[in-house]
Amino acid sequence: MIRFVLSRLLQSLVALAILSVVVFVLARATGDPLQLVLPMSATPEDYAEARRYLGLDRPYVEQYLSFVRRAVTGDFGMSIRARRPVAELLQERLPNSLRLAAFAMGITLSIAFPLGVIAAVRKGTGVDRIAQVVAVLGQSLPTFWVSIVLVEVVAGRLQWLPAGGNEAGLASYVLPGFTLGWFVVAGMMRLLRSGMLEVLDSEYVKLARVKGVLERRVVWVHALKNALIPVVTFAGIYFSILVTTAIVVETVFAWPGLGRLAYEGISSRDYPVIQAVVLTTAVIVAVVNLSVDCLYAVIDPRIRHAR
Amino acid sequence: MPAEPVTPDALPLPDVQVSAAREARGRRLPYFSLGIVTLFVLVAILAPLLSPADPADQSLRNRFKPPVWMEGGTAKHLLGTDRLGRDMLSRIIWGSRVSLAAGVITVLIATAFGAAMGLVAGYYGGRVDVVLMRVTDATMSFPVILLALILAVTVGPSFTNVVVAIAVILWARFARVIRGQVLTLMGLDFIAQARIAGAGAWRIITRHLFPNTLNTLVVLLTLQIGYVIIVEASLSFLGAGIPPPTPAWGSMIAEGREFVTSAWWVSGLPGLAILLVVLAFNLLGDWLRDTLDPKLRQL
Amino acid sequence: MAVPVIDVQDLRTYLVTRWGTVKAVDGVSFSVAEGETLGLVGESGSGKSMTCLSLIRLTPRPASRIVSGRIRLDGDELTSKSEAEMQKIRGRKIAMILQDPMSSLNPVYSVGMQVREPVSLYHGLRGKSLTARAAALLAAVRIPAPETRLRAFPFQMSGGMRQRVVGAMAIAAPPRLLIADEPTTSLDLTIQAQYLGLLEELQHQHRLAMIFITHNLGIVSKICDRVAVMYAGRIVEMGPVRQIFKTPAHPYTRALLDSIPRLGARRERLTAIDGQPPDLARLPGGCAFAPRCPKVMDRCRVEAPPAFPVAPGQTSACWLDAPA
Amino acid sequence: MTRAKRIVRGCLLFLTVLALVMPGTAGAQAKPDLTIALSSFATESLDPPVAGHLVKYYLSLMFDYLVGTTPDGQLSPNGGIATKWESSADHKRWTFTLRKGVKFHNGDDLTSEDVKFSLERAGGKRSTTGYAGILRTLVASIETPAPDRVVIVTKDPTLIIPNYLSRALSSEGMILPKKYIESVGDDAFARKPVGSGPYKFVEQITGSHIRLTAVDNHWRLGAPKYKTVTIRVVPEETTRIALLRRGEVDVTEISRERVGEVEKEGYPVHFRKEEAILSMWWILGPDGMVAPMKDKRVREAMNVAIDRNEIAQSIFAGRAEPAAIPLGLSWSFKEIGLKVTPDMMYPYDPARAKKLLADAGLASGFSLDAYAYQLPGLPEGKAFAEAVSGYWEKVGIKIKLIPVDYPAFRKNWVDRKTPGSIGYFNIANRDWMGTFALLEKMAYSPSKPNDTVNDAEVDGMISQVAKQTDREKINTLMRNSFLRIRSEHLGMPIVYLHSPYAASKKLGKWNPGSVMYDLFFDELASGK
Repeated sequence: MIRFVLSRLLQSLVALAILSVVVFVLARATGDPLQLVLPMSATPEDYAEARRYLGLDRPYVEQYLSFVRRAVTGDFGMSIRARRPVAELLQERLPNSLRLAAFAMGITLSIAFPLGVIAAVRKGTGVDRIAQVVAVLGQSLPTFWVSIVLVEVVAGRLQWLPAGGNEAGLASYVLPGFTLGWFVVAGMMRLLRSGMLEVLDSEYVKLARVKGVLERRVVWVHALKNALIPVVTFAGIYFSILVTTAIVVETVFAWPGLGRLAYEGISSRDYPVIQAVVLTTAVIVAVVNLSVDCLYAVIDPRIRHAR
Repeated sequence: MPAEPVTPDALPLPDVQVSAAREARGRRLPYFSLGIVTLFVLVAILAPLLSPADPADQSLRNRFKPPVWMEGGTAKHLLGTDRLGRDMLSRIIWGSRVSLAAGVITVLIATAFGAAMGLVAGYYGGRVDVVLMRVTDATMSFPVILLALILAVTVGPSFTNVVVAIAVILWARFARVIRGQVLTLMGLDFIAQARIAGAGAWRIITRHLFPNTLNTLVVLLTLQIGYVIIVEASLSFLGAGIPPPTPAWGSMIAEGREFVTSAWWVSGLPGLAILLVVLAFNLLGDWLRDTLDPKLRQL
Repeated sequence: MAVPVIDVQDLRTYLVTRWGTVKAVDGVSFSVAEGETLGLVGESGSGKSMTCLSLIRLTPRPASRIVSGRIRLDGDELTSKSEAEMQKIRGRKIAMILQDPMSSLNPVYSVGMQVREPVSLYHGLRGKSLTARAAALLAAVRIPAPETRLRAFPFQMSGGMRQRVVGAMAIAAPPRLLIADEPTTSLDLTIQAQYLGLLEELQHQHRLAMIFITHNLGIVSKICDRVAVMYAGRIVEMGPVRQIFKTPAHPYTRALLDSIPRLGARRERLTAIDGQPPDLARLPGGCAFAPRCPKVMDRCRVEAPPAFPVAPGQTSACWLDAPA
Repeated sequence: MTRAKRIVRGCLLFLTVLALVMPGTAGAQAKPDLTIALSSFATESLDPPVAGHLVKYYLSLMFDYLVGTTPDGQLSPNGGIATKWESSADHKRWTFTLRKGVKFHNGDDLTSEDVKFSLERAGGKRSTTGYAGILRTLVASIETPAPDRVVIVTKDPTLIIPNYLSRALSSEGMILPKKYIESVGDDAFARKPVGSGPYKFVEQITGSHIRLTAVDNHWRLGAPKYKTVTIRVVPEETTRIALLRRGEVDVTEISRERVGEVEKEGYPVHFRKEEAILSMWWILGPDGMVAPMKDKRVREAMNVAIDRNEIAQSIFAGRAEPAAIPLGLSWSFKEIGLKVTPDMMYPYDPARAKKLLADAGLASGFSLDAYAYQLPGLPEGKAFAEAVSGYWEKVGIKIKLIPVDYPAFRKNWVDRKTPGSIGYFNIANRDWMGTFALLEKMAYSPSKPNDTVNDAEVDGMISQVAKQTDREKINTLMRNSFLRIRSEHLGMPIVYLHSPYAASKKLGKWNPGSVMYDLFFDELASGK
C-alpha cells in the first residue's frame, strides 16, 4: 500500500512541476497588472519603478525559479492587487470553498443515491423515467441561471433563506449548495444506475436472493457496494471541480471562495494569485484523487490486497 | 406416482396475458428528444429563412416588449424584444445556429483528438500509456472556466476562444473512456488474430479498434454537446463566452439575467431553448447508451 | 409412498421477450421424495434452470410470469403464497447451489459475513454462537481451519473451495429440498468427484430431497436415483436411472445416450443429433422434437403427445409409446 | 412505502450530521448595525497610498483627512484635522493649524510629525494613488514648527495644496500613525490599519466583507448611531436586491434599470446626481487624431448621429441627462462660470450626419473598431456600446465591436496600438481643481499616454493655468478650453449618470454627497 501511495505522490509531483511552468507562462500571457494598479496619470518612469518594486523586471527564468523555490514552502508571494501575501488570501478563501463543496456533495449524494438505485431496481418503469428526467434537468440548465432564479424567488420574494454571503450559518449554505449539488446529480445518478443494473444481474445477487435475504438488503447491502467504485471516482472528480471552480455560483451568492479568487486574479492580471490558485487546484485534485484511490481499497478488498 | 397422463387444461388457472406493452416501452425510439434535436438542427440550418427580422436590428424605443400573448405584446415581435429592442424570436433562431456550431465543432475536435490519444494509449500500453494518461489527468485537472477566462483576457473573448478553451479540456474525457475500452478490446482474441495475420499497428487501430469504439463515441458525443452549450452559457455570464453582438443563447441569458422577474422573457426564453435542447441531447445520449452499449460508464 | 417433499403439477412459466412470448416451462410435472435425487437433463435452453427457479419464484422480473401449475412443498401449496411468505421459504425450506463458484460469492464481502448471514437469518443467532455455527458449517463441507477461513475473501479461495462455501450456506437451515444447478460444471474432474461425494454425504446426513440439474449424463448415472429428460420446456421422458439408461423409450433420450462415448464399445463415429435446438418463441405445433426426430410421424407434427407410461415408474411423451 | 421512508430518513440524518460538522459563524448581527452591499471593492486595499483613491468609501471612515469637506465637496475646517489653513503672499508656504487632542485608534496622539510622515509616504515609491505624482513634483519640503502646526513649502506658487490634501479628491490627505507604521512595517499596517477616524478596523475577508466598529465619542461624529459598519461585496445585482428585501442590508448599490422596480416596493432611493460623465473618444495615433477623424466634419457627424435622449431614457432608464461638452465635469462649471446653452447640446440629426460625411468625401461610410466593456458604476457598459454602434451603423459607419475588459482597453489606449478605435469611461465628477487635473491628463498632449484631444490651442491654455494663481484668469482659461474642445468636436459627450443607492425603509436621512469615490457613510452614522 505504501509503495502505491509513494509512486502516486511522485507522479503528482512531476505533474505539478509541468503545471507550474504552464501556469507561469499563462499568467503572464494575461497582460499587464499595472494597468489596474497604477493611476491613469502614471508616467513611464512610474511603470518602470513599479515593475522593479514587484520584481517583474527580472529575467523570466529568475522569476520562475524564485516563484518555485518559495512556492514549495507555501509562500506564493504578494498579491499585486491586494498587496497582501497570497497564502493569507488562500487561508481565508479555501475553507469556504471546501465547506460549500462538502455541503453540495452531501446534497448530490442524498439525491443521486436514492434516485439511481430506485431507477435501477425499477428499470423501464415510470419511476425510472422520472428519475432520469429530474437528474438530467440538473445538467440542462446553466448554473448561474438557476442560482439567480433561486436568489430572486426563494431569497428575495419568499424570503425563506439568506440571499448571499456565508455569514448566516448553515442557512447560507442551502441555496448555493443545492445549485451546485443538483448540477452533479445527473452524472452520478446515471453512473449508479448503470452500475446497479449490471450488479443486479450478477450470480452473487442471485445467490443472495436464493438464500432468502430480504430484497431491501440484497439491493442496499449486497448490490450497492459493488456499484460504488465508478461513483466514487465521479464524486472525487466533481468534488475538486466544486471546490476550485464554482466561480459562477460563488459570484451570484457572494460566496468568498477559491473560484472567485481565481476570477479576481485573472481579471486583475495578478500573477502570484493566478499561479497560487492553479497550483492549489492541482494539489486539491491530486489529494482528492489519492484519497479516492484509498477509498477504492476500503470498498473493494481485491484492490486492497492487489497493491 | 400418478400413472395416468395429466392433460394441460385439467387445472382451471386463468391464462394471464403478460402485458407486452410495458416491455415494448423500453425499446421504442425517444421521440421527444429526437424530435427536439432534429427541430434544433433544422432551425439552425434554415435560420436565415425562418428569422422574421434581422437579429442585430435594434430600436431602443420599443425595448422590453412582452411576447405577443401577454398584454402589451405586438405581433411584430412574437416573442417580445430584449434590452436593446431587438426581436427575441430572430435572436433565438440565429442563436440556435451559434450554439449548435459551438457544441458540434468543440465536441468533434475533442472527439478526434481524444479518441486518437485513447486509441494510441490503449493499443501501445506500457510507458506510452502511462505518459499519455498522466497528460490526460493533468489536463482534466485544469479547470475549463479558468482556461477560458485566461484566453478571453489574453486575446479577447471570441467564438474560437470558447471552442478552443472547452476542446482543450474536453478531449481528456474522451481519451480516458476510449482508452479504457481499447484495453478491454486488446484482451480479446480477434486482435491477436489480426496481429498473426500480419496487420500493422495502423491497420489494427483503424480497422479493428476504432470501429468498435464508435458506439461509445456516438454516446459520448451526444452527451457532451449538451455540456458544451451549458459551459458556453456560464462563460458568457463571466464575460468570457461568445461576445455580443453575435446572438448566442448563453450570452442572451447572461444579458437578461437582471430582469428575471421584470422582463422574464429576455432570459427565460433562451433559457427554455437551452433547457429543451440540452435535455434532448442528454436523454438521447442516455437512450443511445442503453441500446448501443449498456455497460458504458463514462463521466 | 410418503408425501413427496416437492410435487409439481403442470407448471408453465412464460417469458415476454423482444422476440415474442417464450414458453420456457411448458407443462412440467414431477415430484421428489425425501432422500431421493432427481436429475434434470437436457440441452441448454430446455428449461431446466427455469423450472427450478419457478419453484422459489425467482424467475427474472418483470419479464417472466408463472402462468399455471401447482407446486406443493411437503403438501403445502406454494403458488398461492405471498412474496413475504415465499421469501421465508427460500434458503430455509428450498436451498440452491448455483453453477459458477467464481461469481456466486460477493467479491467485496468476507466469506464470514456471507456464511453468517443465512445462519443468523434462519436461527437468529448472534455474536460468538453465530461465528461458531458458521465455522461448524464450513467444517461440515470439509474446509480446513474454518475460523481463519471466515476472515478470508472469496478471491483468496480456489473454485472448489468456494463451491464448498456455497454448499455450506445451502445447508445452513438445513433445507427440505436442495437444488444444485450444474454445481460442478466449472470444476475440474478430481474436484468434481469430491464435490459430488460431499453432496451425497450432506443429502444423507440431512435427509434432503435433491434436484440435480446437468447436461452431463455421466454424473446423472453416478448420483441420481431418477432422471427427467427435458426438451423445449417439457419433460419428454422420466424414470429410474438404470431403466432409462438401459431401455430409453423416447427418440430424443435414445439420441442423447447414443452421443456419449462408451468404454469398450467400438464405434467409429458418434451419432450427433442433426438440426438446430428449437426456437422457443415460435414452437411448432405438436411435438417440439418432431423436426429433428428420426422416427417422426404425421401425428407428431399436429398434436403434442402427453406422457405415456412405458414401464413401472417410467413415462415417455411420444406417440410411438401411445398405448395401442 | 417503508423503503422510501427509510431512504429519506437516511438523507436527513446525513444532512444533519453535515450541519453539526459545519462551524457556522455568528448568527445575525445584533442591531443597531449598518450593512452596505456594493458590487465590487476594486483593490480592497486598506493602506491609503496603495490605490486607496478607489476605496475612499470605507477608508474615510477609518482615517481623518488633513482638510475635511462637506458632502458636496466644499472644503470645511470642521471636517478634517486642520482647523485653519492659509498661504503666504507668494502662495509657496501653506501653514495648517491642527486640531488638538486627536488620538489614533491605538492611543497614540496625532501630531504634526504624523502629518509630515503621511504626506511624504503618500508621495513615496509605494504610492499608486491618483494624484501622488503632482505632490511629488510640487512639494519642496514639509516643516513641523510645533506639534499642532505644519508648513508645506512648494516649488512654485500654487492654490491647489489644500484641495489636493482634502477629502474632495484622493487619499493622499489621509493622516497615518507614524510610530505604529515605523514599528510594525508597511505590510503589517496594510493588514491591520490604525487611523484616527470614527470607525476602527475589525476584520477583512477579501471577496466577502470589511467590518469596522465605532470609536466611542469621536470628534467628527460624537456618539455614533451604528455600533458596527459592515461593507459587503455582492457582485450580482439580483442578490443585492434580495438582501435588501430580506433586511440583511441597509444600503445597496443598484443599477439604474431596476430603480423603478425597487421604488415601487417603497424602498427609498438616494441619488448621486451627475456622479459621472460618460464620455467617448477616439484613441489617438502617435501624432494625434488619425483619419478619417482628422476631418472636423466627421467628428461632428459621429456626434450628431447619436440620439442622447433615447439612450438616457432606454439604456439608463431615465436616470441620466444628455451631456454637451466632452470631458465636461459639470460640478466645476458653476465655479468657472461656464453656462451650458441649449445650442451647445448635440441634436439627434442623422440626415445632417450623412450630409457631413458626404461633404467629407465619405458618402459610402467607413468602418471603425469600438471597444465594449463593463466598468464599476457602469453595468450597462456593453449594452451602451452596442446601442451607440447601432446609431452609427444607421448613418453608414460600420462598427466592429471588440469585447475586452477595461485593463486590456486601457493598454491599447495608453500604448496607442489601435489609433482611431473608440473607447469610453464614466469620469467621476469633481470640483474645479479636480477638473483641471483631469483636463491636464486627458486633454493635454504633453501628458502623453492619456491624452484624447491633442489640440495645440487647448494645450496652450492648460499650460498657462498651471502657472496661474489669479482665480479669474484660471476660470477664463478653463472656460475657453472646454468651449474649444466642444466647438472642435474633440470628443463625444454622451450623458451625465445619476448613481442610485437603494436603502432600507427605516434608514433615515442620508446624503451620499458628490465627492469622488466617497459615499459619506459617516454622515449616516453621525450622532450629532
